[in-house]
Amino acid sequence: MTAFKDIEERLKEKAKDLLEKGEVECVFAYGRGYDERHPRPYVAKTKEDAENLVFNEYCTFNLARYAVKEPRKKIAVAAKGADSRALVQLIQEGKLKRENLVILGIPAAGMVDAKSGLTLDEKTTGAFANPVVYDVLLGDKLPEAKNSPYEVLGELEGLSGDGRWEFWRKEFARCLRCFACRKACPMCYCDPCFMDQSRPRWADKSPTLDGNTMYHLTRFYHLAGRCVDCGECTRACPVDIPLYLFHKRLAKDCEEMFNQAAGMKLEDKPVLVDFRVEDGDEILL
Amino acid sequence: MDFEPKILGIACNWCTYTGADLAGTTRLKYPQNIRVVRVMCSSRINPSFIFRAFQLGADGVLVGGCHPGDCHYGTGNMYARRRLAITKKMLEFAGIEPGRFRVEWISASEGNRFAEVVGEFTGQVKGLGPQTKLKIKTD
Amino acid sequence: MSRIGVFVCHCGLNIAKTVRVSEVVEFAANLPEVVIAEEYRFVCSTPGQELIAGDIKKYNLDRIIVAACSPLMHEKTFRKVAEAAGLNQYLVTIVNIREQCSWVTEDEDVATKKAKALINGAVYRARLLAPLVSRFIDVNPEVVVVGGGIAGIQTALEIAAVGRKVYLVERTPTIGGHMAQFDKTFPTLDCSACILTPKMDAVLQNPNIELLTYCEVAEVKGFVGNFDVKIRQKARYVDHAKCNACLACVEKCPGKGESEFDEGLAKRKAIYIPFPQAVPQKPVIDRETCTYFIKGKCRLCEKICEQKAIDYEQADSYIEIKAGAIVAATGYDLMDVKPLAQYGYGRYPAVYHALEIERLFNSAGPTAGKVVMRDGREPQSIAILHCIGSRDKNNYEYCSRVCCMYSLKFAHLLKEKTHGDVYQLYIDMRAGGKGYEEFYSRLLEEDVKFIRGKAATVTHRTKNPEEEGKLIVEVDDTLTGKFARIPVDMVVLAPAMKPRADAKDMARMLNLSTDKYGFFMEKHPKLAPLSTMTDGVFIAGACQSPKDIPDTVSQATGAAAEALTIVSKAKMELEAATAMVNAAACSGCRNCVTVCPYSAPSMNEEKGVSEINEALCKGCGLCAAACPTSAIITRHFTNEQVMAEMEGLMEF
Amino acid sequence: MSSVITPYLEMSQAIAEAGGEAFKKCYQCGTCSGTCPWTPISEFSIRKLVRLSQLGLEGIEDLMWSCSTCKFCVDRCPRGVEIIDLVTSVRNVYAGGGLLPQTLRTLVGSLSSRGNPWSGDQEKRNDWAQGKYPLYAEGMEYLFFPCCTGCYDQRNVSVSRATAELLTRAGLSWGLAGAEVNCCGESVKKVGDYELFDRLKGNNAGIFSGLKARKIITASPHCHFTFKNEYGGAYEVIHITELLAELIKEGRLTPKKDASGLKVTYHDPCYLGRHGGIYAAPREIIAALPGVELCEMDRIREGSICCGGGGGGLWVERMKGERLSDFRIEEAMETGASVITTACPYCIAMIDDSIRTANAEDRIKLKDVTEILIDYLEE
Repeated sequence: MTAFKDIEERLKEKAKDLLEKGEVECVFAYGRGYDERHPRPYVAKTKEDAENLVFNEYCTFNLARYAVKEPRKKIAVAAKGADSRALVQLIQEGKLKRENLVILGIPAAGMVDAKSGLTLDEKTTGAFANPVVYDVLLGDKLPEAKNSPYEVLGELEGLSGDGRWEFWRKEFARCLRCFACRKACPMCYCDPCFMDQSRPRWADKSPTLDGNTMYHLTRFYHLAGRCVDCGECTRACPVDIPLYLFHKRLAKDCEEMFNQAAGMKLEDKPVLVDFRVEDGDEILL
Repeated sequence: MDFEPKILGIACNWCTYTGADLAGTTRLKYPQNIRVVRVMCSSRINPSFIFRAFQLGADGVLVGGCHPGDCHYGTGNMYARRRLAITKKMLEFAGIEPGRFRVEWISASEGNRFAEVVGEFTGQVKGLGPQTKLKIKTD
Repeated sequence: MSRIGVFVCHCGLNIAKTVRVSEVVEFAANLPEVVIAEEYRFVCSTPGQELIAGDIKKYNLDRIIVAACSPLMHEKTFRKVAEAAGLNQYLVTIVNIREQCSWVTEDEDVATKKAKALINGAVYRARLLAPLVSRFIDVNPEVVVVGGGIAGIQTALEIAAVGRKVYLVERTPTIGGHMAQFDKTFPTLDCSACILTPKMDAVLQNPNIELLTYCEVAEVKGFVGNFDVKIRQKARYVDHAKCNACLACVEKCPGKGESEFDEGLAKRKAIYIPFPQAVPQKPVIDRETCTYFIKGKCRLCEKICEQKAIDYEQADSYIEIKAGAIVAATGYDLMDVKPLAQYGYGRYPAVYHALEIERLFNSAGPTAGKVVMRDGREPQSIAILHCIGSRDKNNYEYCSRVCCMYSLKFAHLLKEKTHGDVYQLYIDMRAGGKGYEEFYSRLLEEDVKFIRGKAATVTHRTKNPEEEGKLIVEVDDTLTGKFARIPVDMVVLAPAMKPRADAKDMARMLNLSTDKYGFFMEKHPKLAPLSTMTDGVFIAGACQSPKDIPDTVSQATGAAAEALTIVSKAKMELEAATAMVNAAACSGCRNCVTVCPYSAPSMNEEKGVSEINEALCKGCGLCAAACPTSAIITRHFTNEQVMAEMEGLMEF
Repeated sequence: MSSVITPYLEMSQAIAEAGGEAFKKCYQCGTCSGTCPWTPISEFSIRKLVRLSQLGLEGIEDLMWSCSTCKFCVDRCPRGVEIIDLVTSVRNVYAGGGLLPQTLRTLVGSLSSRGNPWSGDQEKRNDWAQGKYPLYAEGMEYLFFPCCTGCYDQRNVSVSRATAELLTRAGLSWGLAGAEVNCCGESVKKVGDYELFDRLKGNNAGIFSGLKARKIITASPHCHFTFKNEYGGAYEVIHITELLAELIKEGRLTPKKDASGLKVTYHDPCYLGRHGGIYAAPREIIAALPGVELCEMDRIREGSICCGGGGGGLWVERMKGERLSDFRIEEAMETGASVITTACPYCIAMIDDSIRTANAEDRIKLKDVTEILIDYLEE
């Protein structure tokens, strides 16, 4: 495994090179925050800026979130496994163009959520160690996780229906409707979001259990077959709602029913705007 | 008094709604807990409609469309099938009894099938009792 | 605040027997925004309609709800009533309290309660309804017919006959199609050319038909009434405007190619017309076989041409046409039988396929109508093998429909021309058609040998001196259960008719669906056999399924009528309950663009939002449910309207 | 047979339930019987068998043992009727009723008691190898499974030896299946004894998985077919000709001896060709002999004619003039070839017998592809 420090060096080098040659207008990567544990997303526009780039285990942000706002510019994006899947998914959805992107792939294992101290792996989120699509790879490829990213669902799936509802009811009830989840999510690029609509008004404006439930269920649905399991929503949540569990479960369902995982292949179509005649009715049972 | 569930039906205009009419024309009897909303195609159904229906107090939701391959609009029900399959999985994972939601392909000539499905489904929902989890608490 | 009128129908006793109508009316009258609730024995009757019309005026109603039979029954009736009374027809709501209420229960309480719930739902929804205006668009008066075989010719002539302009697009240098290759037609044995060439000539003479030969459809855009069709005129290297059809060039040309029209049984020149009666009579140069194009030297045709019509520099050009309707009549291909090695086609020169033998029969064909084989012999015994590739899971599962009859025709002609022994090897003799069974019966009397069994193998492996020099057809004669070896001089195969090799490309251009083989799909197999899922595009002939000439001509005439129903109108009414995009709420996710089967939504790349072409929209709502931001409004079935109805229904 | 028939639908149903259901699709066109190599030389009509099954009529029992399951008719059938499944299910239904012919009883009896069809002693299964070759052990790359016929039938033993020698000379890591394995069961399945087949399969499959076999080389296309399609184990099944062709391509086996003037023809075994889809490999092996001329017969590859040994045919006595291999050697000799090669123990046994009964030994020699390869391997 390539050391984070080496990745950082290569990231700087590559960014400088791209900016100097004018191959991209800017490089989306990470810069220093108020301390080591809190790097921040950083956009390098000049080769001097590139000197400010950092990379360490706390660089958990999914920069696809920022890239999606620049569909027309030629940009470079630093992308770990899940981040690259987000880019692929956004390309599938026509939100980004492959030819406008230089993907700086970062194989990364042992990333750490600064807030919880948890390692990002198949038990939490961002199970993919290696980028699925990239132009440059800034480190050596890593072995992929051996365990299924869905094993973590076992506990919740083992509960009775009532038990699961109790679990989610409590979680939804705590939601402050701050929308940090959707702000952090690279796939939540809708502007406006359905929740901002007044016609129809899908839920009360103030955080009530019923409105929160509607918001989260609908958002989960909108991300079904699109969520790349980067975990940004969950890390962003100020009250620690484990949103990733629901997303994971729908990802698992999509893989089982439609044989497709989000953001894996450029030529795929998102599963819910696609169909196969042979899908079969058993999926409805 | 016995629990009489409220069941929302959402039926496509060309097949299931017409099939439901046929059930009437042939004077078939089935439980009247169902109230049917007519839409042009099962692909019009937004999964949020289903969540909404449960919030509005539906104890069960039955969606009807044309048989795959017979959609009036060609492929609408193919998309609907995927969407509604996800919806079903979502309800289940959220802890809502999956038996409260059912999708059936019923053609315009299957009046008896409509009556049969409604009968079966009503019985099933009755067995599950009132749906209180998603229903909006007014008090 | 809206002003709603509710009318509850007794439908004699159909409703009133189980629904307590007065109670329902009282209930309805007390619902918010309901101004008046009335009941009547038969609301659909003239007095019933007058009651509604009267109340609309009297109470200044802006919404009406009719609780009666199914909307599929009388929605149109009540919409007309409303329009006549000055109320927009889309402000009428029908509540189905008969088919889905009074007829499906015997319990009065239950039926009455359900009727109330249904009316409550309707009231909730009605408040949110909006008037919709039917819009009209101009219709291009012209028609494009693709394919110049008998189907296309017939369609073009019929349309031109009523004075409409037709563009007839044909990809080869002449019209006429497969029918022009035939000698006789079953079951009447009329000479094919005698009935076809007058029609070809009529096309040429008709001022309403613009004939575009050696042309291909390159692109189709737009929608019913407003198609933009781009046609590629392939380079002919002969300026047809100058050419006077003297054909001196053809005579002098030293180049030689295989005649496509004669199925490779004869040669043609490099500058050529496919056959003497070709329409137009003006030649084209085939680059592949032209000495000048191959070697850079020759130009004999140029030298001989007094009109200076030869133009080696000519390039493909494009013609843009506006059309109101399109008819696809692109025909079929004969299956390539070479891969079916057991029948020996391509291995034994004495094995022929159906179109080849047609050319041998034809007096204008390569043998001047004599049945002479490739080795110069006249066959004294011939086996005709049915179902080659048809009714066959390994190839084409369908019956090609015409082979039984043309095989009978071949048998007749072979008998007549060679006086030899003719065998028919068939599975089932399918002679359903006017005069067909009689024709079969006639052939039985003509001493043709019918063997019920599908030929298994054609081989040269002889077993005794009598078989020497012959081809042996091996078959289980299923009627005796005996294995038969039939020594013959000639074998004729009846291969499957299949879709054109490029049918899928054509389907994509015209937005047609195809069946699993590639034949164009009709909108409905029984009730709309000439229409397709794309409004304004019609199909005729063998591009839809294998077909004989009578059926093809009937379809072609029908397709002409279908096309005329569109182009005979100056304006066309569009579906009013269509979808639209609220641009402010669109996030540009493209879901709608991806899912719509009618290509109604498209992305405005500049604005980053999608737009719906309402002329293409059928109002199914597929896009609206795919829209994550609720930016798509499906008129008459908006999110709010549907959910309001749900709310009303769930209250009781 | 009575001239009046009454459909006996219970029998038809029983045949369908035994796996012959596809007969329902048949429209009696006669492609199968017109294609079947038995039709011209015997009273057997596969079409009639299908027809009788459709109606459950008697008379079927007189027809059912002729089919050698060569798959020619199945490939040609325009309705997609799985005729071999039908034949085996008819046999299953009737053999269950005790209608097994005497010769097949010997086959079934030997398989049941000794695990091989040749009444050979189980412990002598590997005697042919004379102790020269190792037994398969975990970690080896290939497990070689010589057909029972290659172990016990004298003519075929020499084929097994040639094969073993080639594997050794190519320097492969390989071992023999131990004496505890039994017949793959292909023939007995086709004879309709599903139960015995399952038993044989169970024993072999257990041994293979115990040995953790990864790649199994079969000498017989019948074993190849069965391991691949009926066993469903997690190993790769390779026919010896595929492997040899590959080894020649890689240069690990190079025939050097001059074969100029040698005219060879090749008979496609049905289970290697139509059942296994392998046509090129054996021809590539022959073509590798320096200077050899391959003289093809008229009916080859997908259109090859069966030797008659499949589907239990090896154990069925047939009248002279009703033996397919007799016709096959005539066809081979017509090509001018002096050697007929093939790649299946059953074909070897059948053709060897035909050459001897026709006293044609001086006109044509029979060689397995492995044998001819080893003959020309070194100068």
